[in-house]
Amino acid sequence: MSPESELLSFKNVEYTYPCSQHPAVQNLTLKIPKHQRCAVIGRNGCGKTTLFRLANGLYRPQRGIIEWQGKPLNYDRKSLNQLRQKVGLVFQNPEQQLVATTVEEDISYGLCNLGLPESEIAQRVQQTLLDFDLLNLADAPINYLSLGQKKRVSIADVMVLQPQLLLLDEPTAYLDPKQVQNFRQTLEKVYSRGTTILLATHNLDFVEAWADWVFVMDSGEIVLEGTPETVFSQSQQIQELGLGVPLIVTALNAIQDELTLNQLTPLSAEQLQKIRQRIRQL
Amino acid sequence: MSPESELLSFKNVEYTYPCSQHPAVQNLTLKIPKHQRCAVIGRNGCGKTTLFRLANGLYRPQRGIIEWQGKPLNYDRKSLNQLRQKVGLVFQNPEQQLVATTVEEDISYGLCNLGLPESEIAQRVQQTLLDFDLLNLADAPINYLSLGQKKRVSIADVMVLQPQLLLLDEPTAYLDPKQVQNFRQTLEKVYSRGTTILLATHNLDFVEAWADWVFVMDSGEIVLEGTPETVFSQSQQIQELGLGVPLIVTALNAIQDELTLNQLTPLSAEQLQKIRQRIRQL
Amino acid sequence: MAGLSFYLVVGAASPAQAMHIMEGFLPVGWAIFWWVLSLPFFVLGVKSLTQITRENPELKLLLALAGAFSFVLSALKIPSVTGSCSHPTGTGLGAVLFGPSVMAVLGSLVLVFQAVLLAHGGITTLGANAFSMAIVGPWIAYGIYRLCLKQRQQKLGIFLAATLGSLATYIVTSIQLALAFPAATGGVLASFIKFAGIFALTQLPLSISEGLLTVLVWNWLQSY
Amino acid sequence: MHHQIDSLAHTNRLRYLPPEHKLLFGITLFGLSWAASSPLQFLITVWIAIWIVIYARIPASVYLKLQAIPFGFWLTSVPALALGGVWLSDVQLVQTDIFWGVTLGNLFIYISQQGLQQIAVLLTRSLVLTSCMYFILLTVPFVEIVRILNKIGCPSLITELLTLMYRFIFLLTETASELLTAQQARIGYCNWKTGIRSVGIVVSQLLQRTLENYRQISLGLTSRGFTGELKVWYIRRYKPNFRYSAEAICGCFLLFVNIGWHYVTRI
Repeated sequence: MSPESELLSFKNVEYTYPCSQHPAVQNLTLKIPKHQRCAVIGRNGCGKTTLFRLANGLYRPQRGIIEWQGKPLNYDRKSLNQLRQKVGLVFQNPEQQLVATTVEEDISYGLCNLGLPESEIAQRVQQTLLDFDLLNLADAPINYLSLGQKKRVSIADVMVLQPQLLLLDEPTAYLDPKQVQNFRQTLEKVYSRGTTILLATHNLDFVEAWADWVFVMDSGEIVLEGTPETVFSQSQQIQELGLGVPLIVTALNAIQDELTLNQLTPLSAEQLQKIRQRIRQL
Repeated sequence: MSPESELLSFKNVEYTYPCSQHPAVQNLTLKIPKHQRCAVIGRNGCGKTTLFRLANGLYRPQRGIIEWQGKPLNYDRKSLNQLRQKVGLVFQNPEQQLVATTVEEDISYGLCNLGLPESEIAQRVQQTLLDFDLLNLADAPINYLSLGQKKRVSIADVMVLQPQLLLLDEPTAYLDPKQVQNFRQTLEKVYSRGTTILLATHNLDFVEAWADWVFVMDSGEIVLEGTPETVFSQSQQIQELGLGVPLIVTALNAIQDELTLNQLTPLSAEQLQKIRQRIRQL
Repeated sequence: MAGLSFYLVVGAASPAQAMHIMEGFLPVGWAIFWWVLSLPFFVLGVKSLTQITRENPELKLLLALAGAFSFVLSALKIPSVTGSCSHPTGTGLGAVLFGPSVMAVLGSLVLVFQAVLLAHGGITTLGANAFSMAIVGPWIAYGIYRLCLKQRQQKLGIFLAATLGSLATYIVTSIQLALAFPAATGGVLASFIKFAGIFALTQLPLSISEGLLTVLVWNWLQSY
Repeated sequence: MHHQIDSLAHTNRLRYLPPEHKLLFGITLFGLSWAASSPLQFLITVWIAIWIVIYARIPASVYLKLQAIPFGFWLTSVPALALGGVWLSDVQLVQTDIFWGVTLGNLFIYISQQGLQQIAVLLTRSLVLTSCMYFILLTVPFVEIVRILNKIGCPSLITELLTLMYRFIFLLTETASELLTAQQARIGYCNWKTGIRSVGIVVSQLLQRTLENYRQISLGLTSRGFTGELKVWYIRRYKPNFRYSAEAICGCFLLFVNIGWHYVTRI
């Protein structure tokens, strides 16, 4: 990977929480490739959230370097504000990010912090409301929204700043299947505008179907990375990490085994690929 | 179904929240069969949580009857206390259920409320700690537990009262795959002791693999019920409800289609069943 | 809003236990008088808070959370020793944790929300209510706590601060009502005895409950 | 009842009238009602009820329940205002004030005429003024009141605190009600002893959540570029309505004339 194609890179980063004895991430090295759909998987407590907060400049690593497009991060207020425009972070719990009273006000909050002229704020808020299908909720009070709607607002809040990298922490938890589907459409819209996406999730089937690149984290380190195909084909290692394998991988393996057992011809690689495509479209 | 085999039944139950214009559940009729693994699925806001709270006597229906083993519920304090011993409710978010400072204290909370003699409390807490593999955490402060451990404690909290029916609201959200696996083992232990289980979840694959009986809820009503096979075979209706179909069902259908398309013999019902078994074991 | 348990049902269910002077209860002269009396405390509080938050803007969040916390606390029903239920004022704990000058602002804002969200209290009577609940109550609680701390009686201090702080609030309320409605004979004093008598029946046990509750919370805070 | 007022303020039929108009109308009514005589106060109460129940479509049952709050407070004060007591030897002093009375040992307990008058005056006044307050609370959402406060030069610290508190009140209420429900499900309120213990637990848990929330929310705000101020932008979407404005202005004018006439004739 050439350095130009890396958006954000971590080199041997270590971070320990103030009251903790053990580092939450250590020896963390990863490169987030430009314009890709990336996913981080790993057990709870493996350091995913810490990784995101380091990437957003909320925490400062005790060791190692974090670079944005090849330049190490500065931690003065001005550079941090610039970084946070480029790297948008959506928290796991939307309640912790929404502060204003109405949807429109909340979306405008980040822009007002930048001190933009009012006409530009108006124009960008309007566009974002439209993009995220929130126009009819513009004036609605945040307190009365459903969880799915709050989630949508919290993504809109961040996307209105037009970040180049969007970080999403556990975005599909508590969403129902229909909401997950809507969320995927939202994500596709964001991606199609040239935004790089990195999300953390436990939903392996989602990762299998959506991601271009997968990072596997364990005890604060990246232990495996690659395309979903390569990562999930290491089923033994993945199992040992306590992660399990996407159901679809299991299913296709089971079918192959069953066919072999019945002395039928197993499916060809090409056929498997077709089946996979078919399932993803559903 | 004979009346003796029903644990809890709802007949045309309607409940509207104080501040709401629309009923959260209406015309709700269902029977929870004894000693079965039951699951409720449905979109967010379809009334699952309300159903659970009605079953636990936390809300009183404005219309309709709820019966425990054929007898209508009474809403005086004494009967409610008895009901709540028989019907244990585990909340969606363990953070909001755990109340004491240490695991042991938290498990004893319900028993202390019953005013049992100290020796019995001690004995039952010990047994529960043992059953749920929490002995080495007995003295641990709740705040420092992992999410999976908190979930385990929240189930132990309720199971210490030895309920006949265990209700679990969205128990797998935010759990990682390994934690989900552990949770299933815990659930199996509870079930093997003769407890009937009813859980609400968005994880359709979990339902497909685990449940004996599935209720599908929509806008406060039960719209479909049956074994997972029958329910998920109604794929069109399920899709229309915004629920999606378990991935495994989709996968097997896709394979059949692909095989037919390539003019190969599709798999027999027997073979499909075998594949399903195989996947569930993984 | 779904999910609100009936445990938080307040107001209409227990009008007899309303703890603030309702809208329209005070004649215009007295309403203005209490506004004028409370305003300097409020303004001083705002001034000192503006100073503090300018240096440390994130404190605004903490203050707002503290205010929200005491609002929710005041909407909580606590079982009273007489068997009925009522609502804690939270002034004691607030005064000990944040100091009385901050409480003058936070307490007043909490009163605004109690009027807006629960219809407890009112707009014209806000001055009078702020004086009893956000000014006198916290100062008395704080003073008592300090006094007991000097005697190295922290637990007792917490208990007395919460109990007497809450009681002081009701006594001031009684005085306010007595001043507005002096009895035909015996004047203000007779009227005060009557109002205080009515409040004492419901509020004395409640104040003791609140004292006990605050000690429980304090113990927990210490162990955490 | 909790937060019901707030949710109605967002859904009522007068929501899209300019909030300044509604506020001005409410405040004018406050002033006029205070000056008005009891019968007129009663008339104004009815007029506001029409605005609230018919124009704003607030359910009548809800509005009646809200009106029960001042009524209940009034009821509790009735004994204090109406009853008086003197030593038997002093009965002469209050002779003119006695409406009805009994002797209890050395004490004479009586119903005071002045007290009864006060009670009557108080009833209409508290009803009409609470009605004025309810008109504002039920038709103007809180956020709009804060925006107006901001415009008329209220210190930004106050408006920011109000905005943040409003949001956090909902957050903590949700947590508190979840905790209470969970305790109830585990039989936490079966007698006074368990009850006070359970509430103690809720309060301390709530305090802990509050601190935890503080940490998370301050991170959340920082990640969105918190600069120390809470500035937001919004569009005004209000439409004045001629018919409502006309009724409000004419009504207030008539009241003003009537009250003014009343005072003039008294002089």
